[in-house]
Parts: sequence; structure tokens; C-alpha cells
Amino acid sequence: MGFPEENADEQPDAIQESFSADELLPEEPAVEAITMEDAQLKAVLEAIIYVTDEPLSLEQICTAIEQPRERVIELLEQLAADYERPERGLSIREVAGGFKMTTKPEHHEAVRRFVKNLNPPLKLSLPALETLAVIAYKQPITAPEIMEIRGVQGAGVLKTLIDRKLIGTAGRKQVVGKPILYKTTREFLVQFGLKDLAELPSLKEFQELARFDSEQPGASEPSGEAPRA
Amino acid sequence: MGFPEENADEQPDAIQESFSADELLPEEPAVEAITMEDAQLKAVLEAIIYVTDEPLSLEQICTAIEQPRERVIELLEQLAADYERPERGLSIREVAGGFKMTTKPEHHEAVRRFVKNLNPPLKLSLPALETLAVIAYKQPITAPEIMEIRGVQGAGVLKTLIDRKLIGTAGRKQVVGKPILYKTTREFLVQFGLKDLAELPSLKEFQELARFDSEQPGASEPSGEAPRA
Amino acid sequence: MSLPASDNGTLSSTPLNFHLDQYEGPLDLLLDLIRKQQIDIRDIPIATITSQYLAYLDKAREMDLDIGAEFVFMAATLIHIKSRMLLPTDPALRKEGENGEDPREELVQRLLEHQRFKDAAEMLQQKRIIEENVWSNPQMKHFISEEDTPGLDVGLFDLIKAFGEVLERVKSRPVYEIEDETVSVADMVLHVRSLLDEAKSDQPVFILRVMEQQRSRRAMICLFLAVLEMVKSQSVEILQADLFGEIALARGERFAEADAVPPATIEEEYK
Repeated sequence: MGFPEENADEQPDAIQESFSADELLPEEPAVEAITMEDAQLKAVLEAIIYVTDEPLSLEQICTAIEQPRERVIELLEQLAADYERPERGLSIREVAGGFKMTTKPEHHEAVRRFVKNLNPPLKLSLPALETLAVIAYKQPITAPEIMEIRGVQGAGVLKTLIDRKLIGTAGRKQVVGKPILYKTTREFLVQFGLKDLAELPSLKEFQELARFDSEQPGASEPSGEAPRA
Repeated sequence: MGFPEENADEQPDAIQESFSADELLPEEPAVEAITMEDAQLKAVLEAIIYVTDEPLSLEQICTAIEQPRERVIELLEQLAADYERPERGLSIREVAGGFKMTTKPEHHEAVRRFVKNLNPPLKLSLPALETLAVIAYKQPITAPEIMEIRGVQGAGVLKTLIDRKLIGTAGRKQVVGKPILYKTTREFLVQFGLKDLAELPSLKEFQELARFDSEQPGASEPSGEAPRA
Repeated sequence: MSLPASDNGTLSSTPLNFHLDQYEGPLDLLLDLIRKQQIDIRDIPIATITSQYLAYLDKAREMDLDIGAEFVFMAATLIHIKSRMLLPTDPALRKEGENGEDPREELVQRLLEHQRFKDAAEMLQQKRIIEENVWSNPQMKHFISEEDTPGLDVGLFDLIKAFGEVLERVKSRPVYEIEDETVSVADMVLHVRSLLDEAKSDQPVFILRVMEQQRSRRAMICLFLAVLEMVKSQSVEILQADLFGEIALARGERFAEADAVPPATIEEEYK
């Protein structure tokens, strides 16, 4: 259970949890007071550093929280020290003349692995989406027919859709050249939350929605617009 | 001096200091043990919640840090509690069945100035919000049913809600005409900061409010506009 | 219920401050009338409300506003309730229950439900206000490898929308159709050129697919001859990725030289 002792001394701050009991910690950590006002300032400091992508300069911070330079430096040091504790995964660093929040380098590998394993939502390029739409509504359909409808060449996207298991083959059409027929797959239904193809909304239904929707562009302005705060 | 006492007491009691150390420090902060391993896990947890754009589910986190559910819940609770402290400007909130880091609303004024890509206001009219409310409470529900409840003709603002990804389809109702069923989406939960649908107050609670309102003198507004928040 | 403004039906003659187009439906209008006058929703003075409601419809008509059928239907409902309220209670019925059923009950329930959803909408709006005042700054982009191509986050309605847009485009597309019976080799040279122009430089155009789009024997022959001409003049290359694979066309060395195969010359040769 040994948390290294020296860490206790490094911490300048009262509010952090110092750990451990009697025996393990003979040296009482110095407890420092934090006023409500300091707490507020630190909170705002943390929030603005978090939301800003570019490093925040000392001047910007001073202006933002309306505090003298020395005070801000002190608060920044406290904040940075809080973040340096080993149970924190982030750090506030001074880079390029400003302060910036980043993940700690020692966790980059874990984060990268994690991001990679995230199940990304279904993302498709516009050509792929159009091709998938044409196949969904016109299946089974051949590649030349898809191109004919879309009015553009796009053999590449079929492969993408096949790789994603959203479409599969459905035999060949009995015309010159016997082109392959494509159809949507089970995975397609799963991805779009459909029980079967009959659940696909029809174009007519979709257009009716748009027609009745008073807030769609072109329709008359709705009354009683909600007030914005 | 004096960090408010109750904050000290809030700390889960790991290893409580059993002796009162010093006259000068009557409010000894409760001391919590943290092992090196816990520190590491908390750090990674913080880092991955920080980087991800979608709320992270418990399952995703368990898989990522290879820890049993109970352990992860415990760590998450600790982390969220750390963030709740008043000197923190960020918070870890449960939204749409996952965990997400955001700034705290109370600092919005200071933070807003530093936000480059401001959240686009959702700009929903009151009729759109009402339709959304009907769907949220009565889902899955068809367009005719929505019209019936709202006492208006036309499918209303469904397409707007679809375009904003606040509602989606939930199959078709097995009645004449097989109308499309609608339900709210995960994005709805995210946009409205809801943990899950169960977090919505029950309709019965509104009824109580409604009765109360009707007895309030001067509660009436001269128009059908939304009461300002 | 004492209403300062109301003295029994004459209220309808006092023009209320209507914004005539603000009501989404009759329930909205009724609720507003009730709220403005601080009427107890469970004990609506139906005669007063009915005349006010009808006055509203009249006024709307005067102003030539489009009144939906649902407003008219509600007027009928109100009049019906009013007439039932006026009927003397059947003494036989009175023996059974206390008052019999209140003719207003169903309307009251609908109004209450409507009010609940209005309140729910307001609650959502407040929640949204909070969300508009907090920000998140995820850093995923630093951890996503380059090869993950960004794309659209796609849902079911994106699919139908895309399909609708494709069909729209078909309608508005200028049809590059060659009259089958008059088509020439030169036309086909131009056609192949335009196909290669449209295709990305690294994307092949499959001969077979172009062939399939032709609707007459003459067009197919012209296409075939055109391809041969273009190969000869090095404006296209023929590619075959693997044995028995599909034969494709790609831009040749002299593709850029538009007059590598002067149409007029070809026209002459194939006369």
C-alpha cells in the first residue's frame, strides 16, 4: 500500500488529501488555508485553461480574472502543483509563453490504446452515404445502375461499403456483362436500428415530414418563438 | 484561514487520524489512503475522460483500464467528488449513460470569453420543444398520436427534430398505415444534459406544478410565449 | 371563481389582447384564456370561455387568418359541452351518482395534459440553457491516427435524405445523352474524355460499364472504335489489374492534348 512518503512533502496545499495514518506519516503535512475567494479564482483559472486550445499567456489570465500578476502566478503554481500529483492524469504546463492543459506523457500510450478501441460511430463520406442510400432503396442493383442514378463514377465507395459489411452481393444480373448485384446486409439493419427493410422510411413519408414542418426553410415563420436566454 | 469544516468531513473515511494533532489545527482534513496503483488508475481514468468527445460508458472504462466494475465505480465516484470541490472549475458529469468532462456552469461568464467554438445554440422554438417533450414522455409514438396530444394538425416540427438528431425512428406501429414510431436519441440526452430518460421528472410532478401555477395571482403572461427561464 | 374582468359572458365584448397567430392549436388558445383570467382549470365557466373562444375565431376571420380545422372542431366541442351543462340534471341520474359526469371532464383532462407538456417543454428549455453554458474541450484529435478518415456521423434519416438528394439531382442533371442513331465515333471520343475528366485521376473508368450504358449496337461499336483511336493516339491507356480482370481506361500520356485525336479527322475516317 506504500505510497511514497516524499510526495507528501511536495504538496504545498491544504486541500489535497494527504493519505495514510499515524505510523506511515510521522511528519504532518503543512496545511495551508485556502479562502473561498482563492477557490473561486482557481476554479475559473482551471476552467479557462481547460477550454483554451492555445497556451494562455499570463497577461490574458490576469485580465480574465482581474488579479495582479503575483497573485496569478501564485495561483497558477498551486494549480500546476495540484495537477502534478501522481493520481492526476493531466498536467498544466508552461509552453510557448503560456499555460496549457495536456494529458501526461506517461499515460499517452494508455490513452492512445483506449481511443483506438473506441467503437466509433458509423461514419461515411458523402459519396459512400449516397451510394448506400441508393442501394438501400433500389436493391438489388448493379454498379452501373448506381452510377447512372448518382450521375457520378464511384467504384471505390462500393469497396468501402463492402469492407464495412454494410452491403453484400446478390448474384449477377442477367444482362450483357452479367454485372454483380448489390444489396444491404444484416449489419446494415443493425447499424441503422432497423428490424427489416420495411422499416426504412419511404421517400414520401420523409417529404411529408418536411412539408408539415413549419420550421423548415421556406415554410412560414413559426409563431411563439421560444425566448432565448 | 479555515477551509470550511464540512469539506473535511465529506472525505470518505479511509484511515481517520485518530488523534487530534494540534491546537492550531482543530479541523484536521480527513486523511485518505491512496495506493500507487489507485493513483495510476485514477490518472488514466482522468486522462481518458478528458480526451474523449462522447460520454464514456462504464463498460468502456472497465475495458480500458481492465478493472472490475465495482472498482471503477469507486474510482469514478472519487474522481467526480474531487472535481466537485469549489476550487475546481471542471466537473465530471454523468450524461447519456456515460461520463463527460465539462466546465462548471457557474463560471460561464468568465469561460465564455475563451471559448472559440461556442456551443451553437440549439434554437428550438416552443412548439418544437413541446413536440420533443411529448416524444420524450410518450415514446415510442407515431406522428398522428403526437398531433392528437398536441391538438394540432400536421406532423409539426418532426423534421427539425430529426435534422438535429434529437429524435430517431423506432420501427413502425402495427396498425393501419404502419406509421413510423419515433423516440428520442442519445444526442437528446447529451444536448439536454440528462443522465437517462428516467432522470426526466414524471409528468405527474408537472401536474402538481400546473395546479399550483393556476392559483398564483399574476402568474399569467399576456401571450402564449414561453415563460422566461 | 371571482374574475375581476369577467361579468358573466360580457367579457367576450371586451377585446382581449390577442396576438392572433400565436396559438399553435385550440388547446393553446384555451389554456391562454384560462391562464390570463386566472380561472381554475377544474371549474371552467364554460359559457364565458366559449363566447371568448368564438370571439377569437371571429376576429381571426376578420383579419383573414387561416383558421385550421382543429379550431373549428374545438368550437363545436365547446358549444356541445355548454349545451350539456345547460340541460337540467336528470333527477334519476342524480340518485345514482353525485353529479353524474361533468361534461367538461374530458376537455379538462386534455387541457391538463397539454399544460403538462408545456411545462415539460419549459423544463427542457431550462436544461438546455445550462448545457449552453458549459463547455467541453475533448482532445481526441491528438490521439486519432491519420488513417482514420473523418466522415459523416450517419443515421437512418441521413440515408433517406441522401437518397432524396440523389433523385433530385437526377431530375436537374443536364442529360448528356447521345442520340443513339446519330452517334459517331467522334461523339464517343468526347464522351470517353468527359468520363475520364469526371473521374479522379487515379480512378479507372471500366470499359464494360460504359459499354453497358449504351443503348444501341451502333453506340457500342462507336464507343469501341473511339477507344481504339484514343489508345492509338496515346490519350488513353488500357489497364487490366489482373488476368481476366475488368478492363479499365486511364488517362494516357497525351490525354491533356485535347486535339491528339481531332474529332473532325475521325469523323472523316469513319464516314
